[in-house]
Amino acid sequence: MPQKNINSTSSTASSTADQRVITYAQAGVEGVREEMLRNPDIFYIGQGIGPRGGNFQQSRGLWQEFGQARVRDTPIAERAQAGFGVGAALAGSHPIVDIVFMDFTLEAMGEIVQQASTIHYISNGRFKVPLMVRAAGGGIRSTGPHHSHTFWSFFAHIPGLKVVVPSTPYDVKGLIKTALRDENPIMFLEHKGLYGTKGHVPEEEYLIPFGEANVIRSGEDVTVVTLGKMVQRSLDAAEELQRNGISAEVIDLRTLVPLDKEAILKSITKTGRLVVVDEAYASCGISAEVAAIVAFEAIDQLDAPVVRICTLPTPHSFSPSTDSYLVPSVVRIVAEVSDLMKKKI
Amino acid sequence: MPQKNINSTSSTASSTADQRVITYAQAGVEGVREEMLRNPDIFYIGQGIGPRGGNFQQSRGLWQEFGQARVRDTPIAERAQAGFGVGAALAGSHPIVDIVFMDFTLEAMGEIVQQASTIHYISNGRFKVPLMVRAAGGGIRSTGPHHSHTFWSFFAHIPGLKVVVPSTPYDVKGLIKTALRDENPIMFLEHKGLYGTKGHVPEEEYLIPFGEANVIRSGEDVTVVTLGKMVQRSLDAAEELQRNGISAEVIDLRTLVPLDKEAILKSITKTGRLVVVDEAYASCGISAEVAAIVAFEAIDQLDAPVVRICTLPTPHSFSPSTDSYLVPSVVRIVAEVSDLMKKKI
Amino acid sequence: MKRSSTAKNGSKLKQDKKIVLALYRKMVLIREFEMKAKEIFHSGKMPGFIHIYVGEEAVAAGVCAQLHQDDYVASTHRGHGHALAKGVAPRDAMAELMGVVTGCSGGRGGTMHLYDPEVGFLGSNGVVPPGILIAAGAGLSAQLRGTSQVAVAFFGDGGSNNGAFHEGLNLAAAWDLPVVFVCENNFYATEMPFSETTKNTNVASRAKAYGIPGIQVDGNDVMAVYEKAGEAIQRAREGGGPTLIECVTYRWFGHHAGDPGVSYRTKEEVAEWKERDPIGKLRNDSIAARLATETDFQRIDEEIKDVIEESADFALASPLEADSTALDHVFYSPAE
Amino acid sequence: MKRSSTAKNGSKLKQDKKIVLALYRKMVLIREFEMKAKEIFHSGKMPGFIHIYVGEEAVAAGVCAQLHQDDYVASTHRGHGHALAKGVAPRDAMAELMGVVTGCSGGRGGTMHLYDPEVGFLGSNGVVPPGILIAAGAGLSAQLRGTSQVAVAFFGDGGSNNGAFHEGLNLAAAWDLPVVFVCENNFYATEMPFSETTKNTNVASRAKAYGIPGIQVDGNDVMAVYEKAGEAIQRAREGGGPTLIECVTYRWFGHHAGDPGVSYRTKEEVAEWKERDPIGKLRNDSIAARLATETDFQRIDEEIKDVIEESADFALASPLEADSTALDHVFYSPAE
Ligand SMILES: Cc1ncc(C[n+]2csc(CCOP(=O)(O)OP(=O)(O)O)c2C)c(N)n1
Ligand SMILES: Cc1ncc(C[n+]2csc(CCOP(=O)(O)OP(=O)(O)O)c2C)c(N)n1
Ligand SMILES: [Mg+2]
Ligand SMILES: [Mg+2]
Repeated sequence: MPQKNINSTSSTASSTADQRVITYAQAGVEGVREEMLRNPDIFYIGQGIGPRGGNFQQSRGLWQEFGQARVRDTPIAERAQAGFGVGAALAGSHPIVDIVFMDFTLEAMGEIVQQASTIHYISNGRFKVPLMVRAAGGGIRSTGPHHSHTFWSFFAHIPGLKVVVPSTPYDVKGLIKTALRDENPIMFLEHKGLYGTKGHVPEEEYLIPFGEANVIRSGEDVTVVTLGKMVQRSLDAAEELQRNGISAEVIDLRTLVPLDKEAILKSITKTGRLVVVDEAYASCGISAEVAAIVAFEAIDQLDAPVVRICTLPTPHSFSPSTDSYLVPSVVRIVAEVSDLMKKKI
Repeated sequence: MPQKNINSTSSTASSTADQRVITYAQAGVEGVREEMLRNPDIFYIGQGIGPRGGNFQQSRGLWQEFGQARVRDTPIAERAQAGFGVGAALAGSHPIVDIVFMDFTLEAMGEIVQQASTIHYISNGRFKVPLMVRAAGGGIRSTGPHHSHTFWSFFAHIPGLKVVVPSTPYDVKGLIKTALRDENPIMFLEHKGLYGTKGHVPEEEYLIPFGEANVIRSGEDVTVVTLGKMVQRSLDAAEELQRNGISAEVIDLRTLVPLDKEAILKSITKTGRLVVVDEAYASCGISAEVAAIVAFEAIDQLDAPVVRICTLPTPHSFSPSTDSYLVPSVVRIVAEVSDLMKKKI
Repeated sequence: MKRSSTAKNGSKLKQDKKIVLALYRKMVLIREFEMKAKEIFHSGKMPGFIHIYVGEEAVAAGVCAQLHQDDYVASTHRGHGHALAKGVAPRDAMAELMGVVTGCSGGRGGTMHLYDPEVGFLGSNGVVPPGILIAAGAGLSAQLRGTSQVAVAFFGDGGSNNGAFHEGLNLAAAWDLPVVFVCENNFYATEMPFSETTKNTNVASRAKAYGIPGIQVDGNDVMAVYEKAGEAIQRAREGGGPTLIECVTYRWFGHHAGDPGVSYRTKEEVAEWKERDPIGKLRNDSIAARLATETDFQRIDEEIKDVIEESADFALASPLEADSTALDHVFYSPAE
Repeated sequence: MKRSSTAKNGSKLKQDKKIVLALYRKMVLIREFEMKAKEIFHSGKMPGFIHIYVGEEAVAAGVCAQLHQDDYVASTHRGHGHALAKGVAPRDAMAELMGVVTGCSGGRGGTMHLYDPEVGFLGSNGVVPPGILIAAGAGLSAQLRGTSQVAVAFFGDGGSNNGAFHEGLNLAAAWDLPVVFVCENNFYATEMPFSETTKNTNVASRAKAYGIPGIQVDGNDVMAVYEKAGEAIQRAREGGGPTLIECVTYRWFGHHAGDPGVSYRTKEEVAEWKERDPIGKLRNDSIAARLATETDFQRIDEEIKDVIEESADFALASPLEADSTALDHVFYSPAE
């Protein structure tokens, strides 16, 4: 799999010779750090995010800089982490709760869905819940059945949660800063397989607004809507398709809630074809949601069936062969898009 | 809201003068009872399902008949309930774990998703997990923010779980018996608002296979795919629409996994129009999944956009006014379907 | 099964009249509020399912009398008493039970979701028992902000068997958070006897597992609750970390207003506990000790009756939320 | 911070040679298996992230030697030792670590998901600590089926702070299930010292909260573990309900094979614990007590070397799963 720098094709960050290049993990640290400096109410809790700097270096140096009070390791108690986060948010703090592995958000599901997402609404706006839950999903190197999940659709199903899925260092920083100025519960869902990837991140401060998808590659024949780690695979597939004379527009959703419907619809109007590439499962996934939106809002613009390319419906396998067979690959994306180009309605 | 007997229009139960009529709750008890008599490995645990017979009478008399060993009240410990269920299933028993309120399946999400759904696959078929998780969703009489959820799409997102959502007493009994002979993890998701509804349930034994939707009303102009409590509302809407000259076919999904795609596609081929009515939220819901399937498999059969009629995206409100405004009503279904009939592509 | 309080801590406080009358007022307020809510519920006018606190008033009143307005309370499904004790206005609470716009949560929360930021009431709760975690989180916030605020979590015996109890108490202890965990042990979770859901029915003894003080107190003796809560709250305020207080008490009525509460409890048991009425006890004890007179108490009774009548009238006269605002406040935006 | 075992229960067992050698064999098997796995991992040929059990062998070996083949074990992410001790064949386990089709889970589970129904091994686990619940559920099944099977849950100090610990122990106690809960207290959960995540680092003492026996044992003294586990398993088998056993021990290497395990632990601490090698201890003690000879032990060492070499060759020579079967076994069907 070619590991190219996504930002080189990003519409938001132009490529220059002397641009600063850092990792996805570092970009997150920078964003959190700047916001912690700016807002004393922000604190950070999670397993291993203290002295160790996070399983994925996603909090590196924060404990050293901000100290034990504002950056705290927790026991293996995800419910407590999330519940404490809700309580602290209600009391006027702005917690970051790092669950580290998205898989283990399951343990805190009650606190996230029943408490965090509802309180602003059911208190009739009297309380707010400024809480960022951070967690990384996806498989890397046989992380296997319990450490490879991508549950973003769970959170996108629930009103009252904003859901962010950044794909590049540039986006991580801009989006995490926005998340920490947004006083709603935010699910900030990174990807384990991206933490080490590099890209341009300006020294100057910037924010990326929620609800603006990134048209990361423009094209004429087919719209590929994607997110997270699948963005790079979709771009790689697009290059390959280009060589076969198929021009694909690639849209990185960036935030699932709010969802940038307009960007998708605008693209469809041009291309008439929609493919959604998602590392999560298809059934009731965000891929289904995008398909359903288009089937409602722009069915008359479609010249072909809507195709979803997702992880095949089995538990995540440890087996290195099966594992890579199940998750969408560049080859599969190229093949399915090529097939689609032959279809008409 | 007219509360009619659904079975009168059911294709599976014909109406006769002397037919036996029982409630949805009783039908479940009968099904469980028959299977417990048949299979000594089945046992039943949950909060209040013992002497009390269940919050909704869904286990009435079982404790009295089968005794304290096989029918056990648990503490308020949903994780333990589900985890014990998984362990017992691995050891050769066939547990029924009643979470009572579907909302509280959130507390057991880790055990359901990470353990129950995966073990058969990741043990390469060496273990099986014959476990039925029972839980009732939906709002009734201002059950409010924490007791009204319908999370079926969460479970339908996860490979390895079968998901059942019965809408009538007849279906409850036939499906729960099938569930208890199926040695996979099953999410058996009833509706609180249906437990008291009545319908014909034959004395003779019958099973309803999974994956066969019920075309509960046949029509020519539009296909209404629905489930759970919304089945009756859709039927009521269909009657109203009929008076306005619109002939709606109503399909009760019955099981979300496996999903009866064929029934939906067959109907679309006839009607050319699809509406999905679901009490769950639209975003990443089963309504999105049905829309996405049709947008892929039968887009050329569609004469109009695919419409989803779902609970509006807010937390569940206690307020009796808002609560009934948010959930799809017969009036809303009639209005949206009527609108759709005016659209063409 | 006969259940009776085995709590050892009686009241040793030097009692003073002002405190006695304040505690009495709170308890009567809760009692009358609940009886009125029950009446409205049974008249068919109230939506939802209310969980009545009658019999347990001494716990909420005794604990909350030790709290400042900016301290925090996180509560349970049986939370009316906690809300009132913490200072939520009776009319705002009653209106909320009715689901009308004038309620403290605009009618959107209802009986199990009372909220009031102005008195630090972080919500009753439909789930058992995340209030434990929410209170601990508020305590963490106070610790971080360097205030001397304290947070109290109320929860039931049933809640003490749940994993959130373990995670919450363990972490609050590890971090020395200013939190007091108050278990209202009323012997039942719905119809399930506590003794059938655990082998150790002494909740206070579980505090050892977390290395914090655990004390059992007679939850029907408001002066005892007041005293012990005071010590724990003071310790928390001074950085001494959390305490677990088990208040042994009893609910007079069913689990919720629709449950007669008799099939799983004997008549004798219920009667015995009604004998031990916390309001009657304070009244009798105080008169015997010549701390207050019949007249003092009667005056309060009258006063409260008016408050409750006014609250009920207010609630019953208020409108439901309009459809046009039903989609507001899903997300907070600074413009609000 | 200096950490040392404060466990009081030494071995008082009348030792016999057959047992000594069997325990020694198991411990060496686990040790050599782990060292080989580590070697293969660092050669870059092994997928995933392995958690090495070296240093803690006495716990798995001592406990499982008291179990029958049809008894159950539910384990953790650090589960190789438990699997081997319960009887999973070394080649099946090594192949599973390699993710190849000949593995005990067909290569689909890997290091954290070893499964073997034939020896009652209900799985290692990628999640902390639902093995507690799974073992208890297996115990419930045994109780219901009227067998005399016992289930054992292994879990770490880290796991003991999780809500599943509380719910699992409480309910297993309430139902008198035939389960033994074995906490491997190795002082750290990843790099987090246990003492920073709880105020009560004596895990055994938490048993009181559930009304069951709790004992602490030197987890590096296999005879002590064997003896205490034997008592608990016997009690469970006879209907006496669960026991919590805390085995105080230490992992020699990092949390997983990629973690050097040094930044959060002093060299001295690691060295001290290596001194207290459970294998060396059994060997020395037994020779001193004239229960066995150098030759006995050497013979076993040789034997195990061969087993491990053979296992590694087998694993390294086996193929990965073919794409064509990747969708099999999502659901069970009776045709299988
Ligand atoms: C997680 C969860 N499981 C189940 C319920 C249903 N439920 C509501 S109240 C209750 C009993 C609570 O008992 P206890 O904690 O003792 O409080 P009490 O009602 O006695 O005041 C139960 C089981 C719930 N609300 N939340
Ligand atoms: C629910 C959950 N949260 C976090 C993790 C990540 N994790 C894996 S092992 C581990 C530490 C476990 O420590 P302990 O229980 O003491 O076992 P040890 O590794 O010391 O054997 C953690 C935090 C996990 N697997 N599951
Ligand atoms: Mg109770
Ligand atoms: Mg450990």
